[in-house]
Amino acid sequence: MRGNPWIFAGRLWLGLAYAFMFLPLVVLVLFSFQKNRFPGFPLQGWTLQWYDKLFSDGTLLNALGNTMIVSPAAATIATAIAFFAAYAFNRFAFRGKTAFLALVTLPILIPPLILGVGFLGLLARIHLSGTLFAVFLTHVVLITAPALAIIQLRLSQMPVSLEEAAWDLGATEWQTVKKVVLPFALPGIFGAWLLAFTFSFDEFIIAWFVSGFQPTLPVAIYSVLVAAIDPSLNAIGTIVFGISCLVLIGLELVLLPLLLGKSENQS
Amino acid sequence: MTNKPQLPKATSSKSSSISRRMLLGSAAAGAAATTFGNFTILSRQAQAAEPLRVLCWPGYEEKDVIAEFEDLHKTKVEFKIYIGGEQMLQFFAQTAPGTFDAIISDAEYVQKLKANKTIEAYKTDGFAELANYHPKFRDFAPTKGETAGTVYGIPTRFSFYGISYNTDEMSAEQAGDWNSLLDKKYAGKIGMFDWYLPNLGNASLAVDPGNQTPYAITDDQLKKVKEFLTKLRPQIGMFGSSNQPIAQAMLAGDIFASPTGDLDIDLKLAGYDNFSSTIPKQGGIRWQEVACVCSASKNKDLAMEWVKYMTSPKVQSKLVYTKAFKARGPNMKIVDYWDADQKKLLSYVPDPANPGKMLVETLIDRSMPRGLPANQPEQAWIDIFNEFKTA
Amino acid sequence: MSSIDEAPPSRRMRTPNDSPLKVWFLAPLGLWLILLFLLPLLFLLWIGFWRVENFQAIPDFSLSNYTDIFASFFSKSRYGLAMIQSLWVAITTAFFATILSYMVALSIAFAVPARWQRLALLLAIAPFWSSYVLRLYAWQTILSRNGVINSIMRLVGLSDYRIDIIYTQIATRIGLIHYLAPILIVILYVSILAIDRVLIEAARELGCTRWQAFTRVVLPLSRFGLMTAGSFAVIVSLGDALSGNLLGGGAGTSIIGKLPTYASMIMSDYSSSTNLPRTSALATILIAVMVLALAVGFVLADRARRRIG
Amino acid sequence: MTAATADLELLSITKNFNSFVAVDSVNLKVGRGEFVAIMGPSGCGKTTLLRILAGLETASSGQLYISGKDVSDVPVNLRSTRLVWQNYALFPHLDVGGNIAFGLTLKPYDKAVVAGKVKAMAELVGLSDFMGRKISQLSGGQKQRVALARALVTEPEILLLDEPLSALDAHLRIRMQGELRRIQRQLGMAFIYVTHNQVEAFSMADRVVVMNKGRIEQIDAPEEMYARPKTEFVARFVGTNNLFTGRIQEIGHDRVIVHCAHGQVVVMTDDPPPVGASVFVVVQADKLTPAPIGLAGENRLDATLRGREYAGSHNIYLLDLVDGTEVKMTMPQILPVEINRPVTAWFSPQNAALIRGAA
Repeated sequence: MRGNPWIFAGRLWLGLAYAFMFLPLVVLVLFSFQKNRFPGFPLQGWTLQWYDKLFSDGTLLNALGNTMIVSPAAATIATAIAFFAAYAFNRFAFRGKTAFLALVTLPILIPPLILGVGFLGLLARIHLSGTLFAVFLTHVVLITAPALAIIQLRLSQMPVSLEEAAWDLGATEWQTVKKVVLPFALPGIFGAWLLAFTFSFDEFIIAWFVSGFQPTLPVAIYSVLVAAIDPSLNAIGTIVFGISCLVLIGLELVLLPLLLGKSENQS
Repeated sequence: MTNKPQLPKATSSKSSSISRRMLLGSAAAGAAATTFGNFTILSRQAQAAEPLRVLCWPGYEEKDVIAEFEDLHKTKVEFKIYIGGEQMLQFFAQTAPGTFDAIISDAEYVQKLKANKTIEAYKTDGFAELANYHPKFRDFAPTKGETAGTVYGIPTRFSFYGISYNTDEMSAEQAGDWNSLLDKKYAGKIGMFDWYLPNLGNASLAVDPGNQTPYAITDDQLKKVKEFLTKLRPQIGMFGSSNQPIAQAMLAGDIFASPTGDLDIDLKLAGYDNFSSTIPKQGGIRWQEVACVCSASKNKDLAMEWVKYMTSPKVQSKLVYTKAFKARGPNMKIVDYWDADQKKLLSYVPDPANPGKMLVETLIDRSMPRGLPANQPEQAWIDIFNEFKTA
Repeated sequence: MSSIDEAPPSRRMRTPNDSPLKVWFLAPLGLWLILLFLLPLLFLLWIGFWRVENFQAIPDFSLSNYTDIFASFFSKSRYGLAMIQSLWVAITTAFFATILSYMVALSIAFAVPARWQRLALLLAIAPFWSSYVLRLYAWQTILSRNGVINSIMRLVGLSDYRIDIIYTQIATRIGLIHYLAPILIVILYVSILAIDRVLIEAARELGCTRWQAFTRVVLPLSRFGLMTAGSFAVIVSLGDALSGNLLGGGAGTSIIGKLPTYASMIMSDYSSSTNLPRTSALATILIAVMVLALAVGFVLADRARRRIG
Repeated sequence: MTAATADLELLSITKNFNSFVAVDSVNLKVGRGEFVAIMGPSGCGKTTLLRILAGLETASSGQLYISGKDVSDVPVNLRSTRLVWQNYALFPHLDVGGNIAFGLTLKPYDKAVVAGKVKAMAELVGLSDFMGRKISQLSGGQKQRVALARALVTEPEILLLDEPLSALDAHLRIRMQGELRRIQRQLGMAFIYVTHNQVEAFSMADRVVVMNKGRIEQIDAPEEMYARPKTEFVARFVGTNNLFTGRIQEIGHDRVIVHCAHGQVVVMTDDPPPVGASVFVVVQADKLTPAPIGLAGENRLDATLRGREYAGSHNIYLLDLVDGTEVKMTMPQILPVEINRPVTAWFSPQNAALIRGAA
């Protein structure tokens, strides 16, 4: 294999691709530590002032607090819904299954701006718009599809006989779900939760429309972003990316083995 | 629905003294602890002390601006930020009546709010600070109430859609004339704010200098506006959906000028001195925000107090200098709260060309308030803008 | 060994387990989707038939929004031109994004030692977890006239050369590709991973060159993944307005001309006028085009899958 | 066997999957403590039948009795049968002890009772030293024991085994065969054992059931099945049999003469079909020998040697008869004949069996 030009070309391409993927992030992080008020060259020296500014003003931190309420809650409910649905999709055959699955995927395909207006209109009619609860409700819709996909992937790796064995040994259906299916799906559930959490954590257009007096973090970022030119945004971007990196470590440990089918489950 | 406003408040007030790490930790822990609290108490009625709720453009919610009011009235003011009049109308239309107590609206949107009966007129007597307002902001042209002495909204903040330009690429003299934008030199080097209203207003003035009512024009005049825009099209390098991308483009040298107003303020503040702004001699459009009181508010007295608060020169001096926006205040006494640099930056300094007047007064005189198309349907103007964009 | 017909897909079996769970477990998802997705969506579609009077949307059943839009589709408002621009940008973006991501996926699968592949994939998808808007701002900084790339070129003495792509649809595509790549890489990598390595070895054994092994085995077998990734990319690109606004400068230049994309038109129309019904009708047209694109993608993907057998 | 002593009784059990008939009116009685092996090729319905017994499938029609009670509609988790899977189906998130105890923990048993039962069962199957092990750390044979223990500890009335040894290597398989038999005897429990491996079935079972296309072809003790297959299918499926098609030509005192394509064959039988009936003559390969020199009489097979396979303890010779019929002959010795040379084989009339043909 050594010296094979294709391998060399592949690695070269991969290097270029990484450079492309990380270039904006490098710029983001770089200018969060630069004195320049506008990201641009030449560089004007290092500073922590934007971080200081970020943390001296409670607004973004409050927003982070709101996000830390909405996103875990939405991720938890979405994962729970997704688990039950994934179980049913995996086990039962029924008419309209494909249509149902397509329906689940649709929310991620509809442009969020359009969806945001629709959500606002409907939630208003049930007097729910403008609350964190509204953000929670709509985020669950958006993040259930990825969660479902991950859990389905995990459940598809479960031998059918595992459940049958539990029934055969006298377990009721519910006992089987609790004692066999759930433990088996746990890595998938964990991965799905992380993915759902990060989606909700990042989402802003829908949240912009339906959130009220308690903006989530991306909404707060956006309201500063559109109006002003403030490198604190780079600072918060860096922090958000840092948090995401932690999540990614979680992914590395849980989600990827699952996606790549290298799980340790029995044959 | 903040049932526990104490938590974020406590966090933010202490924030300067405690470490970042601690802060993050406590915010996260607090958030976790209040998760259920926040979700179970959903209805507004369940809360004891009603805070004041305001729907506004960014800036009004900043602590410097509102803290004094909150302390004075021992209350909490909650803000829902919108960007663009349409969002404001949607947010208003799509929430239960009584959700908002007060609104900061663009002056011309007062018509739309009136049509929806969402705001009500109030008396101007008792607003002592109005005496210090620039005369142009005392006539309340777009916001006048039906009976004498009443208004639907009092101006709080304004600024201009003049030309911001790079002084290395454009002279002050050129920036003083709309027609310079048609110079071949600037082909592809003009940035434009992606909204038909200010741009068609400016074009209306460009073809009909000094028109006091640039939005009430005949179909023939509108045709000329369209022709002017057609000529302008090859000059446009980009459309910006907000100030930020336009300022960034100016700084990066992607564009040399933009009829977006006073981007130079932020650029100068950032240490880039090769930017300036002016209003061309033909005239330019001015935007202004006004404070309105909602008809369904259960907290009207406090809302009135807030409107009064917003007319104070001290508050306006901070409002026009927020992180979100740099703008100007209608209360001319705001200069008392500024140092020389700030005065210069916001052009509250004597105008050499107009003895006895401040530069900002000259600009106010030369500018016309943004309005809605008076003689044609909105869509006709939007179509012209869309046609211009897609030309 | 029991054959297929002897051990039928046991999901079809009638056991005590058949029943109630199916309904109970699908109910939360179904209810949630109906109440909080279909209802708002239908509501939005319905608003498209309302009319506006004195700045207020009045419930009605009028086709006037649609007739208005289509009457001026290529003349006054020129939504048609914007739609053509959108389709052109979306299809080319999807094409390049898919090809480039496919090359990355291939490189990870074949040029990286097995135990480093996970890390390689992780690195490739990491940027997905940072804010899209902030990334676009960073790209603006990078691509600008005095931006990162041009500054660096000046530094190394290449000041005669300058990239001037900001506010063109090329910049729009860069922003979109950066957004799409992580997702596409995962889809394509998984589909490459599903190819049995033995097939490739067999092809090599039979005298194929590496290139032939790729074109005759790997490529045909990843066709389904490519179609899925491609149609996903088309739809996301059609619906996105942010990259076109921030990097494309609102009405970026492309071969077709200096035209905004349709999504960008909707966004600016929405914020320009007090006419939600019209916005809703415009959005409905976009959704219809997307559904059409999805259907085409589905047919192509299905054909690809059938060819794989 | 009478119904009273039967542990299990199947009355015309039928299972359709849409238009496909997987199990076709099967009747079967299994006695207390009996070891029954169900055998058949892939797709014969044996696993479906087993799943019907377990309750994992519901029969389309027919009745199923366990200890005299109709359990046709009893759901799987309430049946007193336990199934042992081919792939073991052990719970990967539980250790060995947890797997064995699983069935018991579903019921409100006292913990000490559960622990005691699990311990005793682990001893019975020889797993006492592995109780804390993870499933992924076990060998195939150990997994098999866990699966067995997990089923047995719940004290079922009948144990159902679905090709339980097929994933094991040959050596282990034989050891486990013996052990299964020992455990079955010790517990006196009925085992129903599905396999496609004939050696396994014949060496372990009290009775063997051969199934084909959803129907039972023959139920018999292994020796009977071997020596006297009752249908063409069984004859072909069991052992290395040679089959000759023919018609009864003549009926003698204790023998008949069958006219086959390659010539006449004499078969000893007590129960001859009428003259002219279509029959199969079955001769096991190891009952064929090279014809003694000078043998003039019956059951001579003139053939050509086509090939030889060396199978360790014996040699398999492939012969073609004059009419093209292929015949197998096994014997320990080497046949001193070259390939494609003529050879003559012979079998004794006592070593041939008759099966009635189609019509």
